[in-house]
Amino acid sequence: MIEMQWLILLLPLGAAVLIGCGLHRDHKKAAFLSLAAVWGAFAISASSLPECFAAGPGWSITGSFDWSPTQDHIFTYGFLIDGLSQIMLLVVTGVGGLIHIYALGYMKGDPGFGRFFGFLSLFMFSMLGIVVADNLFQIFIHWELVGVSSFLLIGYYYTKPSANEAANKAFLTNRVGDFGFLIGILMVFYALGTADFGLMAERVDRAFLDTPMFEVGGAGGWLVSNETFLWVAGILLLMGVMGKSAQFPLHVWLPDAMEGPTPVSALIHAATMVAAGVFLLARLFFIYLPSETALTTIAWIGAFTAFFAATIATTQFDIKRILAFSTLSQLGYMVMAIGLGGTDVAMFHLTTHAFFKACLFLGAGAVIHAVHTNDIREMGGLWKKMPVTFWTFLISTLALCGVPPLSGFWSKDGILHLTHHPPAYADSWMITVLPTVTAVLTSYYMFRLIFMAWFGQPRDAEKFEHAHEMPWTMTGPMMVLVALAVLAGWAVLPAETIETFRSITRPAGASPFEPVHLDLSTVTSALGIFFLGAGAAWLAFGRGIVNPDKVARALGPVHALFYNRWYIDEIYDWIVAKVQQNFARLCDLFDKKFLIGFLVNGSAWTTRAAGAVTARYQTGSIRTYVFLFLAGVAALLALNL
Amino acid sequence: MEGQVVEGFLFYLFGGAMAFFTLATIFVRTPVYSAIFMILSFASTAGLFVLLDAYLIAIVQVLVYAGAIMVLFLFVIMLINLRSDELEGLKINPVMVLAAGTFLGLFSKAVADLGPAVSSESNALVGSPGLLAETLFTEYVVPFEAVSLLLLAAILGTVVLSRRSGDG
Amino acid sequence: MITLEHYLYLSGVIFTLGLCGVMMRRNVILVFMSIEIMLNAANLALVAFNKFLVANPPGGVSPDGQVMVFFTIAVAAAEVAVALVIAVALFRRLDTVNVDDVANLRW
Amino acid sequence: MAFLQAHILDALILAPLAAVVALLLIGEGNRVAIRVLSVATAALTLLISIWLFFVYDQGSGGFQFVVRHEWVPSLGIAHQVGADGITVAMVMLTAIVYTAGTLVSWFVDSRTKDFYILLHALVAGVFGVFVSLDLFFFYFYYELAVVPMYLLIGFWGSTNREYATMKLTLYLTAGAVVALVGLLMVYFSGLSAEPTFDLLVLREAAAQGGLSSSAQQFLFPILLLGFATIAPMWPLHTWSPGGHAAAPAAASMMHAGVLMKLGSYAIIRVAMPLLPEGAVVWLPLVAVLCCFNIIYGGYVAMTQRDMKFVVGYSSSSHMGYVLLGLASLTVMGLDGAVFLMFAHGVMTALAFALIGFFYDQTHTRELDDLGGLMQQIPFVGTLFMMTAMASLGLPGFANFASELLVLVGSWERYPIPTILAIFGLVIGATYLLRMVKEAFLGPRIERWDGLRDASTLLERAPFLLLLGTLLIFGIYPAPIVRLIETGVVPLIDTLLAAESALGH
Amino acid sequence: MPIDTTQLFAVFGTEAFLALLACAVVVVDLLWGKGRLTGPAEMPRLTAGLGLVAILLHSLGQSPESCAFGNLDGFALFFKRFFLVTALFTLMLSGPYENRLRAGRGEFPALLVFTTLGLCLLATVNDFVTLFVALELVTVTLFLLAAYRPQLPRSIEAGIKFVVVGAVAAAFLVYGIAFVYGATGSFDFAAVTAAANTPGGMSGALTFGLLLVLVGLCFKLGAVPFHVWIPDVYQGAPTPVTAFLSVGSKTAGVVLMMRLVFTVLGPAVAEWTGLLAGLAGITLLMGNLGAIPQTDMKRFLGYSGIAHAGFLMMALSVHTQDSAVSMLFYVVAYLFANIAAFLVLVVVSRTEDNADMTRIDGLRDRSPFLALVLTVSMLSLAGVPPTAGFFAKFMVLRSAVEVALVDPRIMALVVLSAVMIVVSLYYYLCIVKRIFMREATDTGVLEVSGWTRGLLLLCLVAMVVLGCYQQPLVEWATTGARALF
Repeated sequence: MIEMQWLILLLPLGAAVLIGCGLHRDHKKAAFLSLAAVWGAFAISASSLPECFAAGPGWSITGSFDWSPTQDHIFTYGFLIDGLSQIMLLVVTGVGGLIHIYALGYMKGDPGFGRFFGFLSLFMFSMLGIVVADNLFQIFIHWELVGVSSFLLIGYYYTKPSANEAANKAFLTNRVGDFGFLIGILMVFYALGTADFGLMAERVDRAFLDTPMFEVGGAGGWLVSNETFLWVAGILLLMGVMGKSAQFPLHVWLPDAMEGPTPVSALIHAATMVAAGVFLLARLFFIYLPSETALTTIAWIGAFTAFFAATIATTQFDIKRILAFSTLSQLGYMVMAIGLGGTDVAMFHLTTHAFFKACLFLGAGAVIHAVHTNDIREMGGLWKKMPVTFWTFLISTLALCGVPPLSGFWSKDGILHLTHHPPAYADSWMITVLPTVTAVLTSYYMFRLIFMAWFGQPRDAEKFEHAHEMPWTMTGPMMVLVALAVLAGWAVLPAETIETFRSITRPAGASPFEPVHLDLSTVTSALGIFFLGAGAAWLAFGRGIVNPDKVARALGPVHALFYNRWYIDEIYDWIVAKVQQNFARLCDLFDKKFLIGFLVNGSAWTTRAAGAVTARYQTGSIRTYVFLFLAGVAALLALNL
Repeated sequence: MEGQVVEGFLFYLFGGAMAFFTLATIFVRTPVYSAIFMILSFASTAGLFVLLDAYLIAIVQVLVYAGAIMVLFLFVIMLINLRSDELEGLKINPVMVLAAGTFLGLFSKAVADLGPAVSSESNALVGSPGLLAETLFTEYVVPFEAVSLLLLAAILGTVVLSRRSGDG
Repeated sequence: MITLEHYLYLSGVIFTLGLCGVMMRRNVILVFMSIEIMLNAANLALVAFNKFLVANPPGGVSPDGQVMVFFTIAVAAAEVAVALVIAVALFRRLDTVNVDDVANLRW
Repeated sequence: MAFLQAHILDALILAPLAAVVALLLIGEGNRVAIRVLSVATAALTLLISIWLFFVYDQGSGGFQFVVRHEWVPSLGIAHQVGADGITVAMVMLTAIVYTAGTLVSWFVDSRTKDFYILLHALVAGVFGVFVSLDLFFFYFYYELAVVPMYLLIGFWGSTNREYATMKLTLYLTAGAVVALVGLLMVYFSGLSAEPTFDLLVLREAAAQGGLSSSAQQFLFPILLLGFATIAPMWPLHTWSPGGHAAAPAAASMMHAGVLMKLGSYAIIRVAMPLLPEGAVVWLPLVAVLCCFNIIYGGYVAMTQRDMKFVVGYSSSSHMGYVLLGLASLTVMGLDGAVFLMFAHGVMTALAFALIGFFYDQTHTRELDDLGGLMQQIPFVGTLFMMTAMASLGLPGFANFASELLVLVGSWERYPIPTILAIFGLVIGATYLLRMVKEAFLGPRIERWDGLRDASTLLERAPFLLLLGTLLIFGIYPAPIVRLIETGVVPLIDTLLAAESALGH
Repeated sequence: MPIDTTQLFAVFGTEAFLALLACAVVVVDLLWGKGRLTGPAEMPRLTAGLGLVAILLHSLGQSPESCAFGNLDGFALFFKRFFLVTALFTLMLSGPYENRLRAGRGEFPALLVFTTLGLCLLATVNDFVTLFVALELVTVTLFLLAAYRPQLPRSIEAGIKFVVVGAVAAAFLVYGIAFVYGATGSFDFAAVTAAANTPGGMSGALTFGLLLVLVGLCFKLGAVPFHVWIPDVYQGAPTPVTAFLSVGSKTAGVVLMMRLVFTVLGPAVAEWTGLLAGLAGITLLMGNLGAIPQTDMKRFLGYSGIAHAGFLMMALSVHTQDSAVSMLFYVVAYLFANIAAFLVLVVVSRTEDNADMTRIDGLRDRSPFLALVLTVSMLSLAGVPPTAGFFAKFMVLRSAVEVALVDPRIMALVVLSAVMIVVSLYYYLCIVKRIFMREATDTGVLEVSGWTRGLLLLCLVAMVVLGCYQQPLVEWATTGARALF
């Protein structure tokens, strides 16, 4: 029997193919197809939700076929819908569906409207493939596909050089991540002899714990201890995560990715694709579980990314970039949470973050749509013009800042709670302090944004005049999302549902962590953090009591560091433009001058020259000829007599 | 014993003459003199042939070679009527001399190892025209015919080439 | 005693002299004459060899070498005729018999 | 019908040859007839190859459709053809590229007749190499395929064509001659009781113990050198980018798409089965050199400004993966190598076809001159972008499926080369995306406003044929992988036996 | 010694007929050619052609026969037919050319027949006297033919050079024969074989003599350094003569070399391997390199001929039966390719008899058929499938590799030849390049008569068919070569 769940993949794929094969010219049909596909996928995903919640951990639906069967290994393609992917499916299709609707309005009138929806469907297919993948290679396949969809969508405005640059950057950065990812996959695959998640999980203990030494790369490879092996493999797999989830140091593409249309930023670069890394970590948690070193590394990378991105966000002026850095920061939280063993919390934060961050992006998109600028310095006072957008934006911001009882509070405080009680292997004051500081910074930069963009005097009158509220196709999804952002917290959910959610999103072996309780101390600390950040923003941007420029000047190099994104892009640019390009030129030079110029053309030249010289012996003079003749005779005789 | 002395004397006489006239042929400036020296050289060779009991060959040598062929040469030399002064003389190139010397040296190596078919004793071969003719017309009839055709072809060809009415 | 070697060395010297003549004379007629000298040397060697052959067969030694000399002389005659006609043609056409002047076909 | 079925491989060679003869008889002015006949011939071979794909009995494997004609018995030469899974895959590749090539060349207006005659002759040679089971004819067809290229590039070519075509022809011939000497040494090596060129007999003999391992180790590098020239293995690659760049579209397609595969095919078909112990000893060298192909080729491609040069160097980079797969000595790696030969052939043919299409109008391929072409020629641009995606190993295209097999297959034996090969994917993405960006994306350039897109079915058909092939086998590679594996498994068994015999 | 004339005729029938034919042509020329009787000016040529055809047919009916004077074995028969075909082709080739001759039109075919007579005789010889005479018959008539247009300085120069170097070669040959005679006491090949293969029989004198004989034959074959005359004479001689030189004269060298190496030396040839391999190597090198800078087609083909002599020498140095077979195949392949090339040259050089390479520029546009034939001919010379030249080279290499596995000298030669194959492809392709990728400088109409077209077509078909279906020729060649051993 062919499982219905195949449709989750086939619907978006079919839509993408149909649109690609010509339907893109008919904008209405294309949009309809795309929407139908995503909501169809949502419906199918949702249909198994009750069963999933009812069955609890261990429940799954699977199906697969032989994709590339070789004697050594049969590569399969299939789906595995268990609790983890069930939740992820709903988030992806749900948020995705809403953003599709939003895009109807946002992209209205764009000449590439049909194409855009084709790309969106392609993306949905790719993303859902990651979610339902039942083996490592399949996940890698979709990993790549997601990368390319993201590339296409970022570079959607392909006449704009900056968009193309950003798209390439995103793709290449992801490729670098995938470089490690694939090596990691190969290591794990050969160590476990399978790529199937189920089998891998079964074999992981025996394979690693019972074998103290590993040969990487078969006989004649390197002999390493299982601890090292796991750490290396884990880090390599993590590189994939760093690429997709934009973790330091492969984060550079995400801010630039904001060149894409805003729905794309919301969908891919806030809610879904960037969460794929987190999802992957949760999926492969059993690999990391035996290796505390790997988990620690993950935790540190997450914590640092969270802090690092937040510092940058405090100095930016582009509304989407602020949100992008914010996304980075939040993804850092999730990754860190997984590093600390909290996959369930991470998944929860992933879900809630998808709601409010998507909503924020949609709001930002509405603003941009209205005032035709990304720069918050040119906005101001917009709340009057765009009330619906304003309120959804504000509530989402509050959720992001973790204000109780909004959903962000539950998920983020869950993570913060984790950092306050870290597992022994990652026990360090830094791991406690950094996320907390980050949370303060989050409130600060978000309210800096709020104050600058929505309140105060319009800085650009013309643009202000032009601003207007958005049509329902755009505001509708925002309202739905904000509702979800408000409601997704545990406050409104029954305890057993929470428990089920936690248990199904927690891989076997991971120990459960304490849920956040709505008690006084938690609320106080959450609010304290919020007010600290928001208050600072209010002082500087709401009331103007503190002149931010002066602060910036006072901070000098620190501000410059933040403002210039810690100069990471510059370093990369230097590596790419100088090191790599010069190496490439060197290769080219070697090819042209040595291989072609010297060896190939050189031998050709030598031959021709030898020919010319040879022919010169044919002097035309009879006496020479007779002499040569005689010389030949003499030589023959001398050699043989 | 006496015969040997005589033979030796005659060999050195004819041989010396042959070598001398050959040298003269090559080194003398005027072509006509060269031709005449060459006739003398050939005549000396004929003497050597006689010493070797090849009487018929000796006659042929004198008649055909020294007589006919060399006369042909002389004719041509006259015909062309060389402005000898500008043309003549040797262009002696040491490398060429060296090569020739090397050849001679290697030649002597060959002469030093003549193999079993010859001995230092001359055999009693008598160069009678009869024996020669018989051999020529039986054993060597094919090359004999071929040589006749060769001469015919040469005549034919020379006639064509010497025709004055050229084709431009 | 005069041995075969004597004749052979004489022949060799003459042959080499002929060679030198071919290489060193400018006049094409003289070049041809030098070639005749070489052939003459060969004839001498042939006749000498014939004379000094070991008389193996019961019927004595057949005059093969001398027969060969016949052919050589005949062929030389033909060759000379041809060579001279070409030389004459050369003289007619280019007004020279200097071999150094006929070096236009080269390289 | 039964006769035809039995001689189907002969028909495959004869079809283009018949086209050559027929074209010789058609008047030069009758262009329509020339074109139709050519396309029809190509389509016929395509049908034959598809038919082969379906009737080849994968269950029993081995060489099928074997037909033997005694040719020169005293020298042990027989015209013997046969196909295993690898052959069928390669024949399909050839037929597909051939069909696309004839279609693309529909618009060749100068000396149309000559062009098609040479193209058919070339293809006959290529088919011959793929189906020959006799070393003599293997070589015969190989040379036959090389030489028409000289004129194809020399007359209809572009950039620096006379230099490029001479270099290419001489280079390939040099490789071929080395291979010939090697083949003759194998022939005389005493592998078979009587010297014979019969590949089946020789393979059988090699499987039964074969030559001494020192003899194998002496002979293998000779064959390798010969065959690797056309593969082309670094540092013997320099003929290829220039040659591709100079060639007219159909010639580049055939050349990069098919001809280049002859080298690795020959290694698989001849060198490895006949000299398994030699292969085991020498393949590690290939594994090292192929890294240069991949990395170095990629970096050189990065500096190129001419699109065909980019694709050309990328081809030599990609052939590194094929060589890596060859060297891996695993079923998976070799599967991947053969599959990649197929996939890369189709992909690179598509790339050259597309470049050729707009080059005919722009007369430049310099990235500095181009830009924003997506606006004028969206169809070609989109397809080119997809081609680039295929080339950089995007899932969904056959290239990814095959490269994945290569990488997974070679990891166990050659971890460092595999890591470098994976890094090569990053490099590949860098230059391919840059090329797409600079040529097709970005602001509109008015100079190119007059460009015509591929709009008629005739114009689009070759592109779609090639792209469709890539997608079909990329999305569902199982059929072709199974097919290829029927040929690969016995070979790997032989090699592994040789390896254990060597005590490695 | 009584002569059995029947047997003599059985062996030398071809030569006898040729002699008669030569005389007949002269007579016909006297009657018709000089305008004394009205009739077509081609009468002598027609007579010669028909006669050659008849003799060829007669020779096809001959079977191996031998007598004291000569040895008409399979090998000789093969080459007699070969020479007759060559002569016939040359005669056809000279058709378009003859119109340019104002003098000697009738004698031209006659001389050609004389040369052929000498060539045929060469194939049969089994003693050094006949060898010398027959060789001189060939050489002297060719001297005449080379200088056949004395009004052209080129032709005279070719004649002079040919005569001087040829006569020197002849002198060396005679001198060598004299020493062979002195060392063995006989002119018979058999005596040499016996002497060379008895222990200690290879005396200094015999070696000296045989080496000088070899030099004389190398001169014919065009092996370096005895090739010096070839480029100049080829360039200067009238084109049909060059064609005949390149095929007939060279093959004369091949025939005699093969006789000398395979039959006369017998097993003793093993000592000569290095010598022959060395000659082959230097010939390959000089021939191929020298061809590169050429700008005159005929001179170019001269160098190409030297290069091919190198290949033949290589087969010779291998001296196995296989290599003998390959040489027979090689000369046939070479025949068709060269005749085709020269025929095209005759046509394109038109009235001026100028074979400068610019003449063939853009030939594709002037005459596709000629272009095709010349291209295939060049490819055949280069040894590219599907042409006869390819299989010829293949066979040579094949036979060489067998020995190379045990003899490093031959291995070195194989390596060199492999390199030279590539080099040769370069310069042949340069010709192809001119045909297809250059603009024509001469736009005159190329007249191709029916006969010419037919011959071209024949050569084309022969080149391709022999390249694809080699078995019949291989069989003939095997039969021919077997007679040597």
